[in-house]
Amino acid sequence: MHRTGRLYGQFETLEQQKETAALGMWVFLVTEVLFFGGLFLAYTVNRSAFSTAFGAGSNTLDIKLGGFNTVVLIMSSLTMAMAVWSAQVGKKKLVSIFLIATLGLGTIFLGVKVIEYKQKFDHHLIPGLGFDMRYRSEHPTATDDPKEMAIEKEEVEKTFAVDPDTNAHGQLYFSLYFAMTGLHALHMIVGAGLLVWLIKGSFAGRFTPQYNTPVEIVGLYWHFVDIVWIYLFPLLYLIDRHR
Amino acid sequence: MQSQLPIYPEQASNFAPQVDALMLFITGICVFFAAGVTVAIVVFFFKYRRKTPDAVGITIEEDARLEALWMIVPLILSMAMFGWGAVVYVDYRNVPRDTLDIYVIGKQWMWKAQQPNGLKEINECHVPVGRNIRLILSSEDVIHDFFVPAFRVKMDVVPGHYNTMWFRPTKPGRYHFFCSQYCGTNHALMGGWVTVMEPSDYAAWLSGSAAGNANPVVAGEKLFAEKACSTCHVANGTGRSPSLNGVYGAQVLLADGSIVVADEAYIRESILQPNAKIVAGYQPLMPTFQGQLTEEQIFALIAYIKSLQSQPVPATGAGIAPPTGKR
Amino acid sequence: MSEHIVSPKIYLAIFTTLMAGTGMTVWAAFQNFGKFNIVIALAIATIKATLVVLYFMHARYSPKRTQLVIVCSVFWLAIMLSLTLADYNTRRHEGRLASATTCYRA
Amino acid sequence: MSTPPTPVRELPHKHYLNATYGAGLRSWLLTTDHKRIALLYLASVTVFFFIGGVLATMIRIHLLTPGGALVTPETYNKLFTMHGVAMIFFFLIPSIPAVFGNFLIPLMIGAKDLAFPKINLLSWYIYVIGGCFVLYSFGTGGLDTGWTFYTPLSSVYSNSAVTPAVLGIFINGFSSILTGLNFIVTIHTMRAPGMTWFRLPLFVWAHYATSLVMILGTPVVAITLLLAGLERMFHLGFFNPALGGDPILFQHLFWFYSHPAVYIMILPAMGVISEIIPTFARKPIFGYAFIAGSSIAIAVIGFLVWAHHMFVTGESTYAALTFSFLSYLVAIPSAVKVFNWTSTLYKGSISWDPPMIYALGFIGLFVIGGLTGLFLACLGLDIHIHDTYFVVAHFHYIMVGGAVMGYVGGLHFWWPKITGRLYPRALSRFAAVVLFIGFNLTFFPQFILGYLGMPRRYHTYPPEFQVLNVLSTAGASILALGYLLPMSYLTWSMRYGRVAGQNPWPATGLEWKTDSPPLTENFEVTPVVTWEPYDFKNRPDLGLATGTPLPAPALGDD
Ligand code: HEA
Ligand code: HEA
Ligand code: HEC
Ligand code: CUA
Ligand SMILES: [Cu+2]
Repeated sequence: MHRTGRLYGQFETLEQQKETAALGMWVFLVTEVLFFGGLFLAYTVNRSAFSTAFGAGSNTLDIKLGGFNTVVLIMSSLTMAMAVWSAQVGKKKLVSIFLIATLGLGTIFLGVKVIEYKQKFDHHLIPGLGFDMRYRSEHPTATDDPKEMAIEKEEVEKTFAVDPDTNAHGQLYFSLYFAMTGLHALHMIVGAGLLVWLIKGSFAGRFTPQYNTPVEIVGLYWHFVDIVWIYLFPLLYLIDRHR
Repeated sequence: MQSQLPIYPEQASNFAPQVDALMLFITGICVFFAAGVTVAIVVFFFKYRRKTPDAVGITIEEDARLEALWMIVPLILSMAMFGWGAVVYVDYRNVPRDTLDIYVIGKQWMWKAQQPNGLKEINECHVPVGRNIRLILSSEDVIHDFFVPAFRVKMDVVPGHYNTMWFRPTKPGRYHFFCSQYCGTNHALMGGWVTVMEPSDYAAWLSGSAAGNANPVVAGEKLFAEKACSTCHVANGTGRSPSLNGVYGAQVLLADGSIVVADEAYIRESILQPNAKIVAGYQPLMPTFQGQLTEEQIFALIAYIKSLQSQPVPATGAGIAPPTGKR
Repeated sequence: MSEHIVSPKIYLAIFTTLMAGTGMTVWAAFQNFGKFNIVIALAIATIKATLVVLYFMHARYSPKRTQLVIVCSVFWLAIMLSLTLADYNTRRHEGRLASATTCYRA
Repeated sequence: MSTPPTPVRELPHKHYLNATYGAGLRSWLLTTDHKRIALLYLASVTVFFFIGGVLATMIRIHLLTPGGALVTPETYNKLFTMHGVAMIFFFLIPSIPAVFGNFLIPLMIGAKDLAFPKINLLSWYIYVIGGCFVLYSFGTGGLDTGWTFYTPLSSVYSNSAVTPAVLGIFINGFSSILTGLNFIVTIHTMRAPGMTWFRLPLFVWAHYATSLVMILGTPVVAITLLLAGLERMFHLGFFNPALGGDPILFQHLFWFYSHPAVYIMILPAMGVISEIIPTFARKPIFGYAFIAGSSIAIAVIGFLVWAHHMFVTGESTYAALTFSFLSYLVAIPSAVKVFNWTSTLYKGSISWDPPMIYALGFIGLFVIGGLTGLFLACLGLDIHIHDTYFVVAHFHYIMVGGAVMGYVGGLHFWWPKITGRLYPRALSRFAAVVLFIGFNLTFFPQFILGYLGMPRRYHTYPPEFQVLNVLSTAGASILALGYLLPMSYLTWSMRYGRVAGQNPWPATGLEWKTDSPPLTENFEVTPVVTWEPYDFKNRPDLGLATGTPLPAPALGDD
């Protein structure tokens, strides 16, 4: 199909093209909802069966890092929304700035995720790889506060008393943790790629009040990824924190 | 065994006539519709065959009443099929009170059955005619399925779950049973025979096949002492632990206010994960026995707890568990 | 399709609300509401998600068709979760050895 | 009695097969033309049909004797698993949507292409990549889990090449998702002027409903199989009871997709039939709105019945009651379609052209298949017939007798449009009859087998079942002939067939108002639709005897 300027050949008008693209992205997001939905179902069923072990697993996560990432991601959503706005009102420079900001925040998020994964690795909390819920409290490092570790040890032992299979069930928790956050991170990486492509376009000044569909479409995607995290954060990090 | 081309298998349980009747009923409805549609198509096909190459059919206005008719009539008939099917199914899923319990374990690719007196069989299962039989199914590896065509019953055997099925054999004989859930290489070989015997023959068979000390109630009693259950669970119910006398089949009030029926699965859970459900009025003191008991030992403990009815336990000689009347 | 331009003021307001919501989630997680901890967490998350959809994603100003698409996605998710859980929750605790009604206490 | 004699014609000078990009291999592999992509799909699904068919033939030969005549148990298990996987995921699910849907939807709604042509091509590549994974798994050790991949068998116990197969199906899922997405968006935004929702051909309605299922269901099976694959690779425990997981959860997730997926297979075939019947009865289809609505109803209610595959897994009794009840509800819209098709024949002007024979064969076999679904949905009865040959017969009646018959019928109907040429009439009618007879002989005995208690997926069976098995195998060889015939004469006709002209039947759809084969841009000028669907009377352009015009459009514009 031939392309005339910004209008692809299968369309009659730019407006039709824009509408189509937006609808396409929304429909795609529907599939994403159900894609993650399968994971959420697996999570729900297992959590209700093994709430103790899930609580214990959740308590090993670093709430500060998780909370920080939540803030970062919501901020990136704001900058993304602002990028769309800048394109709509024709502030070409701002488009680039906001897009770069979004990309930066996204990268920070991923960086923090790497730190967290590394921690889990150090604590023997990777399912299938010598997984041991007790490892952390039994092998404190020099940097750990001994008081905290004592509390942690007590808590872990309590969990084992209630559910002797804590290792198996905690492994389930971490399998889900890695599946969910991993899939989420994968979406972030794809999103980052799209942002790079947009930033290039914005340097070329392609996005104007008349033509800003790509920014808007990628924006939809980015916000969706944000929404997933909005759910993941309490579901994964905040189980049984009141202990 | 059977005539050349039978269309239904032998009827040898209480469910068989019900299922066959259901089958006939649904077949009747379906033949009615299938025949109606086919006849109409064939008749129209010949009758309205195109007469000239440029002929056009006669337009018929659509008719909402007609559409409604052919939605409502099938709907009503569907509900009849659903209703009848539901009755049979609910009957099948709700086990009656006085069953003779046989434990069945499926593993790749064989069946192990254990009679109430502990007698073990492989790929065979003996049952008395006329008694309600309950099979309690568990799997050691993948999903299997216990299927007896002559009884028209089947139930999946799912690892990690306890499934039960029941039937009342009505005709002595030997009937094939199959594994009906695909379970790997020798799935097709994972079958055997159910032998239905007169009750007297059955009792004779049981006692003849020296079961002796394999009686699970006896074994369970021993375990109950060995594993120190008896230190906490004393018969008169004093102390910090509930008496287990008569608990089987009774309704238990839990600390969170809900009520459960104490059946095998509940007792099993109480042993393996005692704190999953706490009996109202008691503290979660009981330690877990997860990993300390084999499946067979758990069966034995359950069998023993089942035998702890308030009335004296009937002679275990015949090996038939006492009817539990409290469900 | 004359597009609606949402002003940065609204964006900022939404952002602030989202931040407040995050704070609230964390705060609520450290309180003991018994069974309701999870309910509260999910309720806050849902409010946050709704705000993102409505404003950041412009769903509020989108054509009906788009709104229908969104509703469908939630609806189907609900079907999947509710009918499956309907099975789990109506089993006589034979389900899994530690059944779905187990509640955690420590 | 037959189509009006057509004068000797020539193919149009310029069409999608030769123009614009040329005809080299490159031009095909890089094409974004929906018609060419449809043909790419046609070629690739045929490959999988062949593979599946050969495996089916081996299954049937093996089952000639009770002890098994051909292969070892391991191999037999691989045969039916690979047969099921190839046929379902790589043949039947993509068949009608990706071939005819792709080819026809833009033509039928008067668009130049689908909304996202590049994504369309991408979906084909994804399909091919997924297919390669699966072929790789077939080649290296095969696959023996059953097409349902039940855990923990598939995730722990099976020794075969499960991982690549699961990944292949996971990847292939995205092909399906993208196709569905493309269709939905296209149908919403790309319709030609005058093409209102209620003027859409029923084929398009059916594909709209199918696409709904594709986008809403496929992601779930994708993630499920991914989890099962991860479980296998990294020894995780999502569905493995030994590690605390739950095999029943896998079944819920799997069937949440795989039941609706059966409607991905049958709805498009129903769409094909809804085109063929009015065309060859030469009258408007009876109950247009009801047929269109029932497609949507099937797609929606179809999502509410999945656990009827799990009646004997120990599912809660309440859930079983609910799912059985809903299964009966989903039968009603199918009934509506069958009755409307039948009524359309009444007082028609019925030609005995090959597509019509296939279509009527479809109705007959689909009705039997569908009605036996009612046996299975019946709780009390399913206890007995679950996982027996009764189920095998049920789904082959619907999928082979129904969906494949519809697919082959569609091939016969649109072949002239796709290739510009006609195929031998008498031979193709003969083939339809052979198919019908062979089919019934193959699968009817299996109903009886099932009720007698022969479980499925058995490489060996008690001798009392032999007679029926032999009958079934005999039927299968006739059936194979029934497929070989069309394959050969359709191929033959691509070169030697009579030139068809724009509208050989004639039919009313927009796709028939352009050249055969069509231009790359489909239409010289964007068409404007002023007529109602399937209206033969107010269409002087069709060259038929005209009757009195309809009083008013039966269905208003929206
Ligand atoms: C294209 C594929 C397709 C289609 C369309 C259907 C359609 C239906 N299916 Fe089928 N089914 C399969 C493919 C399909 N199925 C497959 C592959 C399996 C096995 C999977 C496996 O385990 O490997 C299966 C298994 C299966 C089971 C599980 C069996 C078991 O394992 O125990 C059940 C149970 O309810 C069922 C029911 C139905 C019903 C009620 C319909 C309905 O939609 C049918 C509706 C149609 C009609 C009813 C006919 C037309 C109506 C009339 C002529 C009017 C009269 C009507 C009434 C009186 C209501 N099917
Ligand atoms: C679209 C789906 C589809 C199609 C079209 C078919 C087509 C056929 N199927 Fe299959 N079948 C399934 C889907 C399908 N099947 C599924 C999902 C299962 C369940 C798998 C499982 O349990 O996991 C199954 C299982 C299954 C079984 C049960 C196995 C078992 O449980 O042990 C049997 C047994 O008879 C069978 C037979 C056939 C036959 C004879 C055909 C015939 O219609 C095929 C005819 C086609 C050809 C023969 C190909 C065309 C001709 C040639 C390529 C020429 C070369 C051939 C010769 C020279 C003979 N199928
Ligand atoms: C340290 C004391 C202790 C020991 C030892 C002990 N139990 Fe218990 N058991 C309890 C307490 C306390 C409860 C009630 C609270 C609860 O439900 O967990 C209980 C509850 C039960 C119940 C549920 C009773 C009901 O009324 O519903 C069963 C069944 C049971 N125990 C079986 C056993 C078996 C079998 C053993 C030995 C293998 C055993 N117990 C060992 C203390 C103990
Ligand atoms: Cu065990 Cu099949
Ligand atoms: Cu189904």
